[in-house]
Formats: sequence, structure tokens, C-alpha cells
Amino acid sequence: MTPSTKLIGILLGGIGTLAIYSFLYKENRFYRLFEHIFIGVATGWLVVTTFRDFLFPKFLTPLWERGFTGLVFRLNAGAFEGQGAAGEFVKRVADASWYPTQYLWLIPAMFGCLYYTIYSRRHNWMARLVIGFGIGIGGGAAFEGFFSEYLPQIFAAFRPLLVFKSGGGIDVNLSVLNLVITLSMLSTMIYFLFTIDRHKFNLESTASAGRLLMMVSFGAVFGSTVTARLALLIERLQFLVYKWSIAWVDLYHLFAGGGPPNGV
Amino acid sequence: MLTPPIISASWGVVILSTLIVVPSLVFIALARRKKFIPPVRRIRGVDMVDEAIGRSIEMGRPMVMTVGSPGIGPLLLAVMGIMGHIARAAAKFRQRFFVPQNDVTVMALVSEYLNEVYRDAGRPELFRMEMTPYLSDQQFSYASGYMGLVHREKAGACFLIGSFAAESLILAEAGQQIGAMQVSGTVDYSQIPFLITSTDYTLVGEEVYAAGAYLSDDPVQKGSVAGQDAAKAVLIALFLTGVIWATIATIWHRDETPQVKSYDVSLSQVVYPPPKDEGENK
Amino acid sequence: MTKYRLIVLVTFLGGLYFFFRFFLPPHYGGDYLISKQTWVSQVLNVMGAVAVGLGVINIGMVYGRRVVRKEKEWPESLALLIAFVTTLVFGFGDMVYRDQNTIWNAVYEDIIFSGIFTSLGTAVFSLLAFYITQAAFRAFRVRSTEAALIMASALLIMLGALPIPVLENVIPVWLGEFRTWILTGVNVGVQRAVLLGAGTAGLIMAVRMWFSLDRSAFGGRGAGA
Amino acid sequence: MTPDTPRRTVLDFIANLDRRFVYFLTAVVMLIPIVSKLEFRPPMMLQAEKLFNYVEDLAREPNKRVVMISLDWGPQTAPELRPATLAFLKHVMYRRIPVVVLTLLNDGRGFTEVVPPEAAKVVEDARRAEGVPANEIEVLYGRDWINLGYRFGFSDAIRGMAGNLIEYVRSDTKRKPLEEYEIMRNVKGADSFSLMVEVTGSVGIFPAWLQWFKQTRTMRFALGCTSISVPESYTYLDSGQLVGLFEGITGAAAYERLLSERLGLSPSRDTFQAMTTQMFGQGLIVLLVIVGNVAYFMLQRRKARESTT
Repeated sequence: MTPSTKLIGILLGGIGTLAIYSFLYKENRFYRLFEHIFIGVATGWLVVTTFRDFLFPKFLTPLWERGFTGLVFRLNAGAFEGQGAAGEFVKRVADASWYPTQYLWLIPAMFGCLYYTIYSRRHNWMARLVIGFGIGIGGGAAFEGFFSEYLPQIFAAFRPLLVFKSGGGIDVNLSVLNLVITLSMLSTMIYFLFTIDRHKFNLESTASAGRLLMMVSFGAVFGSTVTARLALLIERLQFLVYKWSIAWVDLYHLFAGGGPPNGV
Repeated sequence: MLTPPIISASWGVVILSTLIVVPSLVFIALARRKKFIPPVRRIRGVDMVDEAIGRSIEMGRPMVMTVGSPGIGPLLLAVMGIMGHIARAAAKFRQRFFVPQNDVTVMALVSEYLNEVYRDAGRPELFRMEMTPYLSDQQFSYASGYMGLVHREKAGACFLIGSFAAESLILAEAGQQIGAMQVSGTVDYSQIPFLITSTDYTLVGEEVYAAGAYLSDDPVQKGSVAGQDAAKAVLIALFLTGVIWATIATIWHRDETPQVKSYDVSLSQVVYPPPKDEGENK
Repeated sequence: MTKYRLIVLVTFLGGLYFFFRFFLPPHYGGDYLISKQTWVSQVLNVMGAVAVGLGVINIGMVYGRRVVRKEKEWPESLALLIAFVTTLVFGFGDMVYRDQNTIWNAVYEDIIFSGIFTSLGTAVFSLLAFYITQAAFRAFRVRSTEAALIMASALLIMLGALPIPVLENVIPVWLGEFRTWILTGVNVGVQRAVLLGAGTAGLIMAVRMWFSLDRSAFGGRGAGA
Repeated sequence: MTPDTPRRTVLDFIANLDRRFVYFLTAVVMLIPIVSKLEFRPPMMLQAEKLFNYVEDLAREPNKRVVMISLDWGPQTAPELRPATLAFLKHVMYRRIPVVVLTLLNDGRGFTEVVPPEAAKVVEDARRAEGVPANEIEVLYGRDWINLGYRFGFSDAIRGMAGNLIEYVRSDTKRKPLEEYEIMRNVKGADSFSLMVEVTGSVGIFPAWLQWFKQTRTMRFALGCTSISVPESYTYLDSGQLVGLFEGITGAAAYERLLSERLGLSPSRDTFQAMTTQMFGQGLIVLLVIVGNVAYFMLQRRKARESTT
């Protein structure tokens, strides 16, 4: 009469959900317990996925199969020399799996391991090498990032202030829309000038208009995000009301004898 | 028509990046030689950061800062200017200071940096590993850990400056619930409204960079703020040209296309010519 | 000083590939560098992946110390460490018996992943529904012009999107129009300005950090400005 | 003075509701429709109707071309995006338009195997109720729909599929070569499709589809998105790059209403309920903001009056 792992998972999930919600009233031990468990699981999950999806298939396995095995066979090839079939086999494996270049992958790995020197008082400058390397990458890659992200934005701002209908005549709606977009963009940009004396250039009113327009669009973003945020709670409530409560019934039936009625 | 993806730089991009980068290099060089240190407008966020530090020290409650998940990049370095300022105050007044982490490489960088700040402040013994607790790289387990930390330590001031996703409101409300003074700042557009509603002051977009420059008191950083302004002046000029160009083009071609915009404006094709293999599909 | 120079040099070297990949003309090496993309990202991935232990060391030190010294919250810290080790054990079990139906897979998938990891994640995420309600109630007050504007625009957008069938013909059409106008008009312009401003500042910051220009930069010359 | 006192406390109470009270109110209000299984009829949405009509037009073509749907969402956006996916699949399956299902997200892998059979079941039930001959009831895997599973590499994958789908993908989730399936007989690249529906909560995936899965005169796009990205999607509607749009749960519910009213398919309870619940929550927020402001305003006025007297 052991409950299935699925059932345990649902039960635990519901208890955890309630633990998280108990925070809404007050920080408490129940919440604290699940908070810590969550952090533990999430860290473990990170380690497992790093190994499973990357280190094993992309780094360790090739190193083992193509580098290490070959090396072992090669070093021992001398001992088997002239021993007929076995010697032939060893030699063949040694040749086939000997890729010295595979060892080059150890260089980035070792370099990455320099991160661990932050725990040493004397050698922690070495961690700065690899951290600095990362900073350099951030710096060099920024150009490509900037232009691929913002160049379309720059072009998209090229909007005509006069738009015509396809039949002829001016499309007032679109023209005004383009004007609004252009003006709100320019005034916001002017708000963000930090070294120019606003007073001297008479930009005070433009800048404050920029700030007010910013508030209008922040309100709009808030308003249009609300529904999405509610959707998550709906999912959790449905889970608690429908799935979780039934899981308890299943558990009860399991111990009271008889199979689970819902077959979870 | 949509803009084609950008794979490598064209001459237009080279010119544009020169126009954006070179002015700030010039301003930085001038500031370094103390020839011209541009006046940076003191933004209110800077005062708020100082006020929050002062208040939490007065109350004897610790300070908590989160940078979200920016990864090692420009934003993180800018935020570290502000972090250094807070850490110096924390070291000086022996106040506890937490910077929970959700990325191992960022954690290495931040803890090295804090270590250094404390050493320079003459209090190396105050820096401990607990200052940068690792709360896993998962968005919401990080958020739950942060919530718990802020509540248990009864933080007096929270600084949420960096890059955030949906968790921003969870982080901000945690501090709000215990009455901590909060200063936030982000470049993530969709999170700004939530930070505004739940924190005492929000640094919007590039104010984060400017605040870092202001607090670090480094002439180089001030020069670079002036450079940013110059770069933006270039962009504004480009926009005005583009808008006028598009308007004229629309009036000119009004019989064929009702609205000439974005990539169709030949100005943008000067900056960014279409890739060759794309041509036949048009 | 030599250490500092070395760090600056390594920082500079770090950025070279990505810089040249973008700026070299295709036929003068640009295409070649782009074709090496997978290889480079593999190298960077290896560097990042081996650092995963830093997090493990950190939680070991922070929470392990609490357990050993019986400081406050030590039972929870113990639970954290147990959860961590359990996840590791079953995770690697799941990895060894991949695509099979052993107890390792079942526990890892059903209990650890669906039961705890996903459930708690969604639960924390769904706190947003409570918080957004409270934040709207608390912050949307007509205290100043700015607050009034933020409130009015949020309220009108929410009303415009409220799918009440009874009110289908009651809610004026202009509300929907207003929504579209704000979202595709003002919002587009402001968003573009904010993003471009931050992007430009980021680009300049990136150049500064690539060349280690800052006096207070992270480079070994001391953080004190 | 005495009769004034209770009113004041009520005003103060309303203007400064305790946060826990607001949380409690949220939970209660949103639990009402879930526990009582209350459902409202969703309102009509113009964009959903446009998409519906477009699919109906496709169904009238003599040689029905294949439709593609990409489920680029994971567990965290599932509450909003699963209903849209389900509604669309029900429609095309009912109209016997062959559909190709795939995902570009690792998280979406599980859903590509669960959602289409669910839709198929609803369609089969509806056909049974209509008295369709027994051999035409079933929605067949391999003829009416196919699951390509998780495709790694975002824009690389899109580019590959746009060129030659069968050569790029090679096999489905059952690890059988695609050539063996009837549905793939006339499929080559992007041109063979009549409609590409992208359902996603992430930014940046749809633009990649637009850019690389070339929009030809006969191939059109539709989008299902979370309500967060609705504003961005409007720009694509504006430029005519989309034939229709699912705006979060509401859009999906409107689509379900069309399905049930025009085709007689039984609507998905979960979708209607989620929409109703969402409406309750949203209504509560609007109400709270209004009430809070009125109370605040009245308090301010009273304070002003008291300070003058």
C-alpha cells in the first residue's frame, strides 16, 4: 500500500503552495522550511542539469572517449606489441581514439577553475583574470548586442508625420498617432539628458512633459499586465481545489483499503 | 517591411558606433586630465540612496541589495558603482549588508568586489561569505529566499537596482511589508511600473548608469555621462532627419504607398543595406 | 602592477572575438569568425559550467556553518542541505537510468521536479496576483499629478480590457480606442526612448569596461574612488 | 459629533485597508467562481473572430493545405496560453485541416504530447454526437496531425524548416521518418503552409518566425500571446502581418464561444472558468482602486474642513 510517486508529488506540491501562501500573513517557520527546501532543490537541480545537459555529453564524455582511453591504450601498446590479435586490437584502438587536440578543452576548464581562487587570500587575484575575461566579453559583445537590438528600433522611429489614405486624402488618425509617438519619444529623451543645463536651453517644460508621458505609459503597462498576473493564481487555485483535495481522498482510500478511485 | 537581421557591421553601423562611442572617449580623456569635468545634474535618486543608508544606520537595521539577474555586463558594473557606495557606508558604520546572489559568476565578481571595498575601508574582518548568500539561479526560489531574508533580518533599507523580470514586484513588496525604505532602479521597461508603485524611489533606465557615475565620484564616470548625452544628441538628430525624410518620402510617393516608414526610408538603407541573398525574395 | 596589467590584458583579449566578429567585413575574416561561433560558445560554456561548484561551496559554507554551530535557523538550513543532496542523488540516478521507469526517475520527475520544484515556483509566481492587487490599491491614489496620471492610465486600460459580457454594450467604445492609442502611441515612443537611452549608456559603459578605463573599475588598483 | 464617529472609522478603514485584508479579499473573490463553478459567457473579440473566419475560409479550400502551430510556452505561462492552443487545435481538427505541432522551447515538450490529443477527443465526441459515420470519426495521428516535438536552436530551426521541413526535421517524436506520414506528402518548406500560429509568452520568438518563416502571398501568421505582450502584438496587427490574435485567456474564451455557437463544439470548461475568475480578479482591482480613491478623497476633504473650523 505505498502511494504512487505522482500522488506524493501532488500532495507535497499542495502543502508547499500553502506554505508559500502562509507568508502573506506573516513570515513563519512553515514558510521558512519550504523556502529553504526550494533553494536546496533548485541548487541541486542546477548542478544536475549542468552535468546532464552539458558537462557529461559535451565535455567529459568526449574527453574520456577520445582523449583518455586513447592515451591509456597508447601507453600500454608497447606491452602488447607482437602478441598477435590482441596487440593488433590495442594498436587499432589506440590509433582510432587518439585525438590529442581533445586535451585542449582542458585549457578553458582550468581557466574556469580559477574562479575558485576567490576563496584564497593570497591567490584571489587569479580569479580576477577569469572575471576580467568575462567582463571583456561583455564589452566586446556589446556592439553586436546594441545594434541588433536597437537598430530596428532606430529605424522604426522614422515615421512620416503625414500619412495618406490609399484612395487619396490625409489619414488623420495615423498622422496624429505618428506625431504622438515622435513627440513622446523626443521629450522622454530630453528628460534623460544629465549634463545639459535645462534652464539655459529652455528645456524644462519639455523634460517635465517627458516625465509625465512616461508615467502615462507606465500606468498602461501596469494595467495591461494585471490579467497575466492573475492567471497564475487561477492555475494554483484550480490545482488546490480540484487536484490536491482529490489527492487526499485518494490517499485516504489507499490506506482504508482498496485501490485509488481516481487512479492518480 | 521588416528590418532584416543584423549579422555583421556595415559602414553605416561603423559610422554610427563611432559617433556614439568617440564623444565619450574624448570627454573621459578630458576628465582624466582634469581639463573639463562636466557638471552632472544631481538626480533625486542619489539623494534617496543616501537617505536610505542613513535611515537604516539610524535604526540599526541591516541593508539588503539585489542586482536581479543582469549577468556580467555593463549594467552590473554600473550598479556596482552604487553598491560600492553602500558597502563603504556599511563598513564605516559597522552595519550589516546583504547582497543575495543568483548567478555563480556574478557572485564571484560581487564578493571579490565587496571584499576589496571592505579591505580599503580598513575593515576586512567584517566581510564574510554570508553577505553574498547564494539563493540558486531559479527566478522564484531566489525570490522566495530574498523575501525570507528581508523579513527575518528586518532590513532597514532595500536597494533593488539591476535587471529584473516578473519577480520584481515580489522583491519590492517584501521590503514594503516590513517598512524598509526602498530605492529601486532598472532598465527593464516592463518592470518599471511595479517598482514605482512599491518602492520609495525608482531610477528609470539610464538614471541607473548616471547614479553609479555620480556616487562613484570618479571623473572618468562623469566624462562618460557627458559622452552619453552627446551620443543621445546624435540619435535625436538622426531621428529628426529620419522623420523629416519619411514625411517627404510619403508626400512624394503618396500615390503608390500611403505610408513610408522605418526600413523603407532610404536613410535607413544607407545605415544598413540589405544583405545580398535577401534581395531576390522581395 | 604586473598583476594589474595582466588582468587588463586578459580583459581586453576577452572582448576581441566578439568585436571582430561583428566589425570585420565578411570576406576579410568576418565570415570565418562567425563560423567559429559554436566552438567559441562551447569554450565559454566550459568556463562557466566548471564554476557551478561556487554555488555549492557557498551554500555549504553559509548553511553548513549554521547547522554545525547550531545558529538560528539551523533546522531549516539542515533541510536545505538535505534537499540539495537528495536532488543530486536522484538527479544523477535519473541521469544514469535515462528514459527508463526506475524509482530514480519516478522520484526525480514526480516528487522533486513536479511536486516541489514546479509547484513552489508557480506558487511564488502566483503571489504576484495578491501583490499586484495590493500595490494597485495602495499606490494608485491621486496624491500628485504623476500619481494621478499613472492611476488614470492604468485604470482606463484595465476597464477597457475588462471582459464583462453584461457590460459589453455599456462600456463606451472610446475606452477600447483609448487603450489602443495609449499602448501603440505614447507607450511606443516612451519605451523606445527609455530603451535607447539605457542601451546607449550600456554601450559606453561596455567600452569603458573593455578597456578598463574606470579608476574605480574592478581591476586590482583598489576599489576606493 | 457622536453620529459622525462610526462613519469616520469606516472611511479610515477603507482608505487604509490592511494588506492582509486585501490578500484575503483577492483569494476569496477569485475562489468564488472556482468553487461554485460559475461561468460567464465570454465577450466577442474582434481579433479572435478574424482568425476564426480565416480558418473557416481555409476549410473551404478544395485541397486543404497544412497549418502549423508552435507551442512556445512552458508551465509558467501555461494558464494563459494552453486555452488558446486548445481552442485553435479543436477548430482545425474539426474542420479536418491537417496541423503540424511543434515547440521551440524545451519546457513545451510535454505539452505537445498532451494538448493535441485533448483537442482530438473533444472533436471526436462532437462528431459522434452529430452521427458522423464511424470510420470518419477518429482524428488520426499522421493524417490529421503530427507532433514534431522540441526543435532546438530558435532562429536556426525556423530557417531550417522554412527551407525544407522534411529534410531538416527528418523524424517526428515517435522517431519515424516524416516521409512515411500522409500529412507530410505535400509539405516542402514554408510555402506549403496556409497558416502559422505562434503561441508564446516570450518576447522575440515571434519576430524570428516573422523574419525567417517567410510570409508569402498564401502563408499567413496568427499569434496567441499572454496579456503582457498584447501591446507589442498590436504593432503587427497594425502592419497587417497577423490575420488574428488570441489576447490571453479572454481571446481564447472568445474563440471557444465561436466554436460552440457556430460549430456546436462543446466549450472547454477550464477556459471559461479561468476567464470568469480573471474577470473577478480584475474587477476587484478596479473596484479597490476606485473605492480607495473615493475614501482618500473624502478623508482629505474632511481634514481640510476640520482644519478650517
